[in-house]
Amino acid sequence: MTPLVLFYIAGAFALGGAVGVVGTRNVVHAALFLLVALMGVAGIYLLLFAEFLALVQVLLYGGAIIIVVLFALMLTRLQEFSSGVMENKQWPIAALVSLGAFILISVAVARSQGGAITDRAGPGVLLLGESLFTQWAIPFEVASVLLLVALIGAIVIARSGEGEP
Amino acid sequence: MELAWLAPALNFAAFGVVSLFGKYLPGKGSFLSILAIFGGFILFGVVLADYLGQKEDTLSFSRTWVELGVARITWGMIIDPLSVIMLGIVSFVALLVQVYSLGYMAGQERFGWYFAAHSLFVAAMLTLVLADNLILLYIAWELVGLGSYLLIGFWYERPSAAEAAKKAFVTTRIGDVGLLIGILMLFKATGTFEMAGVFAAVEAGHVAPGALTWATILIFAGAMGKSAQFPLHVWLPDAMEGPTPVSALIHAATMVAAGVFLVARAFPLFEAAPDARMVVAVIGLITAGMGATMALVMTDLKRVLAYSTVSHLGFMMLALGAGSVPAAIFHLLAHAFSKALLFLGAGSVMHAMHDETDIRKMGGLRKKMPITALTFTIGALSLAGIPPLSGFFSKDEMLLAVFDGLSPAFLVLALVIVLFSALYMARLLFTVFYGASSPEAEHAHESPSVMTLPLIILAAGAAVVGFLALEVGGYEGFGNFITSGHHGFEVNLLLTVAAVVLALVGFGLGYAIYVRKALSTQALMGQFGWVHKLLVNKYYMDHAYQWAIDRIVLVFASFIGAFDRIVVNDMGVNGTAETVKRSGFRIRYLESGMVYNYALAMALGAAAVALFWWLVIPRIG
Amino acid sequence: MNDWLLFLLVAVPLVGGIALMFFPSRNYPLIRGYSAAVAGVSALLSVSIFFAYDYTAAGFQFTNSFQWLPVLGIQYSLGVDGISVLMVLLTGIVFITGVLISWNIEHRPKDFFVHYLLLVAGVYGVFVSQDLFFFFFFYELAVVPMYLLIAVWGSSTDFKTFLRTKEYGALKLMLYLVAGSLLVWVGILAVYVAGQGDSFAFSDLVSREFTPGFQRFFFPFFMVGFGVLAGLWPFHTWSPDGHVAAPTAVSMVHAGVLMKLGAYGILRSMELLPEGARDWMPALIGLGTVNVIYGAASAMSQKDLKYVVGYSSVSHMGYVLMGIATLDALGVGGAVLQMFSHGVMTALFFAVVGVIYHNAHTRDIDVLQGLAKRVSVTTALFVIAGLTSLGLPGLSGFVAELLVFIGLFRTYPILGAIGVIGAAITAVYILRLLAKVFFGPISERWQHLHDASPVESVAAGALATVLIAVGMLPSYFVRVINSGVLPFLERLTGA
Amino acid sequence: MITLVHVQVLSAGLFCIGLYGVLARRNAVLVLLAIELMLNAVNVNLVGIAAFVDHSKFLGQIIAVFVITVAAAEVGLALAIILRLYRNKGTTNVDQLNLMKW
Repeated sequence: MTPLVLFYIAGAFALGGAVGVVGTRNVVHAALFLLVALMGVAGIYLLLFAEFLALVQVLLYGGAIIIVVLFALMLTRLQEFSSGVMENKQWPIAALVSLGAFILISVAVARSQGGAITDRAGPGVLLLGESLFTQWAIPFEVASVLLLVALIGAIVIARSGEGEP
Repeated sequence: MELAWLAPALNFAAFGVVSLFGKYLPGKGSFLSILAIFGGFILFGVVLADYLGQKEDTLSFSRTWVELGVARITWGMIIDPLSVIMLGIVSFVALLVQVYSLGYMAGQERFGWYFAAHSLFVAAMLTLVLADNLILLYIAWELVGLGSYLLIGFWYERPSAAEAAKKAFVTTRIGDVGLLIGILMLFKATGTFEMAGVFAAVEAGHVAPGALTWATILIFAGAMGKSAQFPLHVWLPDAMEGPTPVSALIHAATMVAAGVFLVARAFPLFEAAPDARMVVAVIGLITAGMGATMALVMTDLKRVLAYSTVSHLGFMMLALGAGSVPAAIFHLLAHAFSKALLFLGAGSVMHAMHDETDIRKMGGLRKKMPITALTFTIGALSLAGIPPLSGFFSKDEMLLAVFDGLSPAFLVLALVIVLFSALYMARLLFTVFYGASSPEAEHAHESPSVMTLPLIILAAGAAVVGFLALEVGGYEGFGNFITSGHHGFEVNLLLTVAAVVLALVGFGLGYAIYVRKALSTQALMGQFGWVHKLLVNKYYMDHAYQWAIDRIVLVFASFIGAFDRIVVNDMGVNGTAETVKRSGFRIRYLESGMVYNYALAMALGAAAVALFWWLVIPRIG
Repeated sequence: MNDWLLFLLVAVPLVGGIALMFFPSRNYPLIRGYSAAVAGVSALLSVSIFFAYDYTAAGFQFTNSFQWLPVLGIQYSLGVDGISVLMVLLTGIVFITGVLISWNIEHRPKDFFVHYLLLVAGVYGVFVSQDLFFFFFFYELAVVPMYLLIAVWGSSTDFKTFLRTKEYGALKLMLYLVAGSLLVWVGILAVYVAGQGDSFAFSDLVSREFTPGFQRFFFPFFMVGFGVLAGLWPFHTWSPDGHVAAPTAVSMVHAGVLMKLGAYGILRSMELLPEGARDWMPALIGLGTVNVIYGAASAMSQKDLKYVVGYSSVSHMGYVLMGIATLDALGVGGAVLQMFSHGVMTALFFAVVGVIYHNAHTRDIDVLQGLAKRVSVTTALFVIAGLTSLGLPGLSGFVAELLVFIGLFRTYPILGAIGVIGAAITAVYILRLLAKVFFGPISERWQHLHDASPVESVAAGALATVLIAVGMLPSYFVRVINSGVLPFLERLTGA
Repeated sequence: MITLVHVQVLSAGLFCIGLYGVLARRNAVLVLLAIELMLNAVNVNLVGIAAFVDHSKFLGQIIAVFVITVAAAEVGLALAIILRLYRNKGTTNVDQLNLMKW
């Protein structure tokens, strides 16, 4: 199978999952559709020589984020999510704007010189890890601090106050 | 001769000193004013003697006052027959009037201020007659107006006096607008304010005829204002609210003559613009006719004299329009003496009658105050044109000028006016001084000598100045003097006889009506009721002006005022603020609080920026 | 020494005002005396600058310059020419008389004088700055104290049909002046950037070439921006309302000096953008004509003394604008002299109106009547101001207006004629006012009215003396103006 | 062959679907999921650019790593906020949370 066919398959997963996310009425289904889309994206990563990112994508999104979302859904009342209109009043405009934006970006991309480039290449995980811990060490540490702060913040916000259920 | 500038300067100085320090001086400083004007009179003598000895046509000298770019404004004097004559008239009458005022104004509040204002007026008037350029003339012209304003409004506590002062200033100011515009038009055309330069340019034909005609008519507008010509004559009768000596000086002899003087001074312009001269003649005739007819019916002593003045000024303008400067100036001279005399006489009567001015309450005063009566009679006869008094000579010259210079219709009407002027003078004279003594006149008494002395001097003048017209021996006559020998007075016997006969008829008619009661005034009034009503109401011109001021000027002004407050301010300015406020109230509803609305706006904005960057920037960059 | 005169001129009221902040606020005589001393020194400085100015040598004199922010080309450079030196003199005169007129301020006099001194420092700064940045800076410095002075020490008046509070007047004035200054600031920045963006110095920018299109586009920013300040119709309404609300001394500075600042700004900006100015002059002269007639007609219909004087200022500023717009030596010279003359005259007007208001507690023309009987000094001073206003010869207004008229007749004769008619309308409303307020029988209510106090009489009398002196002997003033105006016009039309 | 255009169009598609989700959905959790889609679209783009044009070939991936990190933090916080909202307001519908208005 040529990479292009693989690309189309992965892209179909990604886009199909995405449509499912925004189309379904059931929130849990939406979360699962998101998982499908994310896996599609992971496939794309693989095709673009980003093995490490593909791995992170599967582990972090598939294993962590979706689970957290499902936990959150369980903590709120489920029946509210699966019934009634899930779109707000401006959804037609939103659809138009989205479509317009898509056309705009696509045309812009198609008119650019990027179409001629077919020469794909990747750095390999080794080089990525090296530079991440040398050249990008400080941003990396900052990101870890950010995660810590977000963690604490999430706990503080979500924790029950005095006398709350 | 160069000393002539001292005459106005002395009086300006007197004004300054008396107005500032008058209350610390003995006699409130009045003596300073009188000294100043006496100095002016002496200077007149000196200048006259010099002039006659020198035998030069004119002499002028000037000092620069303001110089900016091409415009040079100077203080300058011109000494020619016209200015010498005017210098004499002004200083002489002013001197007598001030002396008279010592008696008349005795005990008045603001006695010193009266003399200060008098000095200011005289100084301005002397500057006016001596000015050698149009701007200086205009300056003096305005200051004369100021002096008049201050003096008419001397008794400013009286609302009528305050009103009259305002009316006089505003009305003359309307004429002055024309004068200034005319002067500036001439400056634009000739590039100079010097009268000699302007006249030379006009004579050389450097000024377009159309512009010249308009400029000349506008200059005449100034003269119309000051000389109380129709339709700007309305201020003069009201100006009688001022003290009577003021009326004698300003509103009989000097300021009102300024217009005549101006036309005479600027006569080269009028000669070059025949249309403008025709305007002068027509306006003069209308004014003379209106003044004479209104003088027939007024019952206020001073107003009769005022309308008589209007009429005579109109006559002078008529003569100027006919092209005769000497006749007009000669009548100006004769009229100045006679009318100042009449006003001072009227003042003497009012002094005796406790400021009563209604002639119907007077009568038989001849016995109570003989000097006043005699001098008044001389003045009245002179103005009625009875020979051999001065008015006879001057009127004769004017009629001759009309005969020579204008169509016969003017002459016929002028003769009718001569008849009228004799009639109203007779009416005044007989009603006040002759006939039965009225009860109000019982306690009248002759005025003090400080007042009667000027009367006698003026009466003498009024009686004899007419003879100046005659050519006797080496003296070549007034006409030749004023025109430097170009235009002597002539005599047309037929015209003279006609004028005298008409004057006598008028006087006789007056005698018949008011002394012999051959004709009842009541019957006349009954017969010509509407005419009488028209005349008593001054041709309804005051009404018309009042209506115009109330309904047009003030309404326009309050319209603009309201427009400014309501449209410009409340709608424009506050409206802008209100619009911002209201639109803020409306626009805030765009802030729905719905987060996806904001997100949509963001998306649209981002798309707009992208489109702009992609489509617009490449084209304009 | 001469180089420092202008520096001192600005520094004395500025430092004086700041120092006054640290005075004890209860010691009224000290505060007054100190303020009068500062004003006196500054008036002496301005008089000496005026007479030390050498009119035979044209151009900017007493120049002095300090680098302030060289990166942007901003420097604190000072200098006066024949036009601004007259404005400096005017400011000095109005300054000292304003302090004297405010002698009896009872409400927080220290703060009043602090603001007043800062206001005057700003005005001085504008007239002597030769750098557009500082020009603008001082302009803004003048606006802020103005707002506070009106909002705190002003007076609110109920006109039956509408109400004018001091806060309204102050806010309106502030908004207008700031809006005007914004336009000016846009213009200044445009000129700065288009002129290579390396100098705010006036002398540098004048020599830069700007394209005709640029000039045409940006000149209106200056014209309208400064025009707002000069009372240009239809942006004039802040001025009468500001006067009605303002305390006496502020009205004096406002009408006497601040409005001149606008006309002065227009003159200066004409030099920056000569071609644009030439194209826009017909518009300016048209609006100036409207100012003259409209202001006079509005003044005629007013019932409040301050409104009358306020609208007459609008009318008289019309002559200034018309004169400037003639681009004729006589017209522009007359306009500059009119700026001076009107400044002194209107200061005198407001001083006298302030005295009347202080004593009678009303400015209503219908209520005041026959005052001349009781208050002769006040009356005499008001009459002098009124006669100047209607252009009576012998007083300064006549010379100025005459020169403007001559200039107009050389360029736009029809508008010149309208201008002359405007002067006649002025006569009508001034004389009506005199007849109503001062003449006629005095009513019972004013039998015990007080005349101006000695201090007030001296202050107003000094202003009247200036009016008479300039009216009698204008030649020195005209020569000084000439030395500024003629090179100005050469630069403007010779380009 | 896969070209950059393929990748970019895919990324655009994901992004715009996510955008629709953000703009059109009422439920806060669904909005959050749509945001995740958008973030992934960005990552796809970054990685694509890295693969095709970036000379060092890994800068885009590094930034994508950081994006994922931040996305994780964001999800955690956002879900905490949604829980909090649900407790306080009894709903997670964003159109009932319109306190921030006039």
